[in-house]
Amino acid sequence: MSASNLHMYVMAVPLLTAMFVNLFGRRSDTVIATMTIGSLAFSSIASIAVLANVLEVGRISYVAGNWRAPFGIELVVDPLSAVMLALISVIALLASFSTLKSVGQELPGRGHQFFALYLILISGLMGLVLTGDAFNLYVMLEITSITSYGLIAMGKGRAPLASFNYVIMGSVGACFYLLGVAYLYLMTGTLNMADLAQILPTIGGGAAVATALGFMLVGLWVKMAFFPLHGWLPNAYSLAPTGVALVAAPLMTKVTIYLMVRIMFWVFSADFLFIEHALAQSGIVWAASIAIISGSVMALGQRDLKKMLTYIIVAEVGYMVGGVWLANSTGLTGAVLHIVNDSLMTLCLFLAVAAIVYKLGGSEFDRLQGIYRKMPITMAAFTVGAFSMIGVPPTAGFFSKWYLILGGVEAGHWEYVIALVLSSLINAVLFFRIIEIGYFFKDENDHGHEKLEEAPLAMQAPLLISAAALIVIGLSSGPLVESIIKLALPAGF
Amino acid sequence: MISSIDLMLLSLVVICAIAAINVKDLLAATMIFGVYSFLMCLLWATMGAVDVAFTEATIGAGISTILFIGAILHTTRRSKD
Amino acid sequence: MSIQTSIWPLLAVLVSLLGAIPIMLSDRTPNLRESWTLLAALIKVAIVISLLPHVLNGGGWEFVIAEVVPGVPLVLRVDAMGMFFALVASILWFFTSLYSIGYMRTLNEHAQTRYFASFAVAISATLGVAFAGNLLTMYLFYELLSLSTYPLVTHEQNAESRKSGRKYLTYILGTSIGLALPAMLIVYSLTGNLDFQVGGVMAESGASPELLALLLVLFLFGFAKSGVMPFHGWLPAAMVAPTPVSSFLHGVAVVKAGAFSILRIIFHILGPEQLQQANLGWIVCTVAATTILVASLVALTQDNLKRRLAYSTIGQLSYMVLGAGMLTAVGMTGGLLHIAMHAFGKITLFFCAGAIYVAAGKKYISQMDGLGRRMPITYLAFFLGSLSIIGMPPLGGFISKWNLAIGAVESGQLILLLVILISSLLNAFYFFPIVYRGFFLPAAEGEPEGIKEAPLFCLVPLSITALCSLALFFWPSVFYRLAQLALGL
Amino acid sequence: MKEVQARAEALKVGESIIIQTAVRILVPFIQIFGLYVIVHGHYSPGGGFQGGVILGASFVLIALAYDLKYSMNYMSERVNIILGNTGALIFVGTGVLCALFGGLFLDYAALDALIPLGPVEWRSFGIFIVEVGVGLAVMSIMVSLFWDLSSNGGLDEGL
Amino acid sequence: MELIVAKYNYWIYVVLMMIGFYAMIGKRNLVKKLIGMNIFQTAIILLFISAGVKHGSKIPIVDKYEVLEKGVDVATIVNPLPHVLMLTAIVVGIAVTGVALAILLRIYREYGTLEEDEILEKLGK
Amino acid sequence: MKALAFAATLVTGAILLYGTMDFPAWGDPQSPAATHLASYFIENAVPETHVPNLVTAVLGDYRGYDTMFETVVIYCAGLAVIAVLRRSKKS
Repeated sequence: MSASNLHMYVMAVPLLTAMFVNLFGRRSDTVIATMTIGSLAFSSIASIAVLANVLEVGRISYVAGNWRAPFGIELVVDPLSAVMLALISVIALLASFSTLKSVGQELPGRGHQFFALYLILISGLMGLVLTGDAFNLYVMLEITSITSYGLIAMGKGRAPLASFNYVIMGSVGACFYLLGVAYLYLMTGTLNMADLAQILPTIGGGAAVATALGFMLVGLWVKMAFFPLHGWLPNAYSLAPTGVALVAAPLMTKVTIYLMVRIMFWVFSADFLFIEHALAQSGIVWAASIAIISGSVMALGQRDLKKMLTYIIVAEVGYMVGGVWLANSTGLTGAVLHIVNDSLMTLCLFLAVAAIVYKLGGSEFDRLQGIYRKMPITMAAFTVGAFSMIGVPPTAGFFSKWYLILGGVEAGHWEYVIALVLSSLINAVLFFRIIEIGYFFKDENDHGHEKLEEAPLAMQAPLLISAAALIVIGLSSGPLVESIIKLALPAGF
Repeated sequence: MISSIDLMLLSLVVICAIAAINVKDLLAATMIFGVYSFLMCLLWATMGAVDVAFTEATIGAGISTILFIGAILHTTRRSKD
Repeated sequence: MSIQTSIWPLLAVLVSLLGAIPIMLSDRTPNLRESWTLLAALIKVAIVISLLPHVLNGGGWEFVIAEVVPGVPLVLRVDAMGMFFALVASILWFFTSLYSIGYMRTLNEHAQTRYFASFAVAISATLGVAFAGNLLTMYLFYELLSLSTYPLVTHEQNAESRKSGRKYLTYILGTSIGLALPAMLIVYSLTGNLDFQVGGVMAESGASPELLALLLVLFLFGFAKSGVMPFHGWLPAAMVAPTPVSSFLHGVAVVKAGAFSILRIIFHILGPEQLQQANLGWIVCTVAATTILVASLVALTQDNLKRRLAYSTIGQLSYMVLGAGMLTAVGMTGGLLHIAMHAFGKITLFFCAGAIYVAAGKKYISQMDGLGRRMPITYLAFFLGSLSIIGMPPLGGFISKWNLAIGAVESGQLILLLVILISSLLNAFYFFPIVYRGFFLPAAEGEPEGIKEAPLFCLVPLSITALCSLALFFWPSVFYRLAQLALGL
Repeated sequence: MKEVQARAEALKVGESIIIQTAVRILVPFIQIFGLYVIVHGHYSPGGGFQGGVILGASFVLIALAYDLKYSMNYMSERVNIILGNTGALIFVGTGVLCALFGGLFLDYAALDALIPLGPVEWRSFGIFIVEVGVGLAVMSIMVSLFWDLSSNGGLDEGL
Repeated sequence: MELIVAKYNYWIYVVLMMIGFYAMIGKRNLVKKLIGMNIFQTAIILLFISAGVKHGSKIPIVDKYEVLEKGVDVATIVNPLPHVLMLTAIVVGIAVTGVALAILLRIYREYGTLEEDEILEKLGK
Repeated sequence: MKALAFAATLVTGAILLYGTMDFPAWGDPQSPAATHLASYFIENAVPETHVPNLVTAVLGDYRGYDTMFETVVIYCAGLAVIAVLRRSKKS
């Protein structure tokens, strides 16, 4: 194996494994587990190696098929995509231990289909962050979409309906994105992002280019569930089999935000976005602020933990979109850092939910009474995740919020600052409600020696790791920002 | 120089599209959609995209229509809009 | 001033945090569990005292935990002001631990493990607030303190305590996230630095008076643990907690952390000089004076002993804020000193309230007629404590109030002097009847016989703290010196 | 569903001997044409997708003329899955193989190290290999899509 | 007038797209939504394909030996790149349609109808 | 609801039409789309791959990566349909 192909293997190994899982996993769950964990472990290690390498040597341009850049399809490994690659593979690895358990329980006998789709979904996400080609991005977008349509529809009850909604919305998003690409292609004749970035300034930003940008962005916003285009997400993620939510919730929206950053700064330029369209810029920050608040408020109305978390995701999307559109480097740093932190927080919370669902069969608030007694370890980790969501120092969530708010202050977008603060407060309400129900709702004469009903180790270990990671990342966010995130920002920012 | 065949095909395509989404009978809508696909395929052939036309003929007008029909026969033909 | 790098500050903070782990593990063996608590408390006091001499000589200790934001590491720095608070907190924690054991065992409370563990985390956070080297670190520990005291407030797990817990969190988290955090970020974006410096980091920022005023207001209300009105509502509500919690919350850790934070901000972030120039002291003084008077009046009307003490606390806390708001050296010294003086006094009072509850099962003042004759030691301690709070010599409270009064005169705001005097009078009005009823009124009809003093574990701590209050009048030099150092005098 | 079935029965559509015979005669030709489209993609319109769809259509035709059960004599469920996976594996595997042989991903010229044909010829041949893979995958998946959609997932009775 | 002659194609594509888009978001019948999706997609494909059109050019299949010997005149041959892209897009379209139809069947199993409002009514009960 | 959808459609359509203003004329051989990448493919595809059908050459080789994922998409679709719809024989 030559080292220059390493990031390719990161993506290709899960893809290949998917087919083997489908072929050989029919009879035995052990085979599925070994293959899934094995391939994802390989990806995680390799992606970390890639990250280390990229931080050293800088941007690596890789062309599939060995055709030079604008002609072949270019894969770009720069610090930003390397960070995302590592994030995806590590999170997928952590999630899949739990997924294996919960799929074994929820979808017995269909593991080989589930995990084939699951692995392709993950490798599709990796493909999304690697690609440097506008059209290839569309294809990868559809890969992740189709796999998630299928995975979500595997759930029971209303899941197919949610999935169908997602199909329609997802297709609208993808079509809009493709339209944007079509407009760009008509104007420039190229699809390669780096090439586009070179050509676009020469043709000037006319109506077609602005339309292209608009449609690409709207397409991605639909995919990332940016308010008010979020309608599909809460149902899709909460009704899906728990194993799907485990990987989709932490990764899908965040990867789409990465794509937005990629398109905004590596295809178009900051000048084009923020100076020529200053009105749109502040409009979007306003929209993000509204998104944050409405996401949080809608979360308040939920009576099911999983559903509540999905609305929080909608709010978090607002954080990041707003951070990116603040048009200063602090905000962007915050947004990128928040991509990392938010995926970990969401992972942590969803892993806890998965453990709860595994043991209790559901996550409605009524079921959670006294859960701290039954599952103390799970809930301790959940609490860490919750604190991170609220933004309590020294958990990771605090520090990305720090940068985001600071960015808002610097840019003078007070509405965004207020929205962030307000949403932190609402998050506090949301999570302390859970803690109160889980801990303090108990009849008087109980002395707290109920039977422990902890989830299996395979579900707890990743949960604890992710909870610990939240604190470790929080404490090391200074070096993290200095040595990785700063490098990952677009040049000139 | 509006070529008449182009214009004719294009207007037929638009008519088919409108018909396909407005017909109350889903089976009919699907068939009209098949016609739409086929007209598309002709349009592309006139534009020199033979491969795409071929693909659309097999996939769009062929398999896709069959899949639609298969699904509709297992559900319902009626549609309120 | 020589700052030495040392891991001891970290250990001082961590000792009780780490102690929480064996406490949780020895769930089934109460004796072992409580030995851990006491051991951690002892070690903590020892470490803090061992750090003291160097600080008294004008030095300091420092430990960088992590570099989290450019220019703002998580850092512990033991300076005079932090030492001042840490000394009070760690000593009183030891007594509270002793007292808790007696209280909890006698009442056979549930979930004692959670109680002791949360307590340990809370004192860790308190010490963290004291030793924090910059605003971010302080904010971190402040939040940790809020969160770790939440289970203590909700300890009873009934509807009322859950409601109080919610109220507590709403006020505390709401203000700290909603007001203090943005203010902190504004300071950071202006200066790129959040270090505590004598004279304040805002000195060079060139901020306009309006902005300074905004920041001052945000910070003043942002640290709602100090109980300034209108964000005081959580304090009486939090009285549903067991008495050791109330005593610790109201005597030492939580409320003092709030007042301490505000003092820190005024002394070392905004800077008295800047505030003086911008003429903003009146904001603080107005808020504090209003709180003092209103809280004292409300305290008069309370029949529940703990609630009366709570309102008294609200009033007393504002003395500290008032001292800082005077922006004169003496006044600020007085404010700082009042942290210690009030702590010893108020904890005694709460201990007594708890002891009465443990021994006689009584919560309401109107039921306590004649109780003093059966529980003389408790009532004597209560008397001493209340004298200290009122500010009568020869008790510690006198010293801080004297300083405050002088400060008021110096700053030329005689109205503040009036406020202090009226409030002291009111203090006397709401404390003396309790003592009077206890000693001189006959017990009510049908009173069960056999009420006697609370168990030794309760009685000893409250006697000691009462005596400490007395001693502080005669030997206040350590605290006085620390306060002077903290203000750079 | 039952209703549809009954109507089909009454009309004798599914069992018309003329249609069945016609299909039986036509299917081999269709399949040959499909193969032709796949392998002749280099020189004429067509390629893996189109050929694969045509191959798939031939099986669909059988299922339409007879019924689903009968058509599964030609291609069973198991074979279908294996073919689908194999098709996809051929494509992805070729890509990985190119990388393993020291080239970049999907750089067919790197396979020159395996059998020396010359890089340009290998590219042409590589395209052929992947087209075959695509053809296989598309064929089996089209068939499986039809099976599932036309029998509502039961694989028992067709349209 | 010049403008209309040069651009009328594009306008018709936009009309087509909007017909599809409207069906996707405005129609209540789930199958209609799907048909709309397909119309939308084909319209985009049409736009792409027309980007490759050059007046008076041939299909992109050449004589191998002639090209190898003499080279090729770019202007005479249709741009093959959009064709490639659109082959992919067509396949993606059918894949999505297939999955969507499968989900439709599941929905029908569950609710016995394909009208969005009727489903919502059933959910409300 | 329908009115809203119609309005959204009209707005979207109007924006799209606005965008077409800058487009090169239909079928213009000098448009960027027809010159930039396209000419490279037309000129070099045959010498570099020996495949006379340019579409196949670009599809299979230059943009083989896309095509691979295209296959994966259809593979996923098959898998998803089986996963969603297929009922086990017994039930």
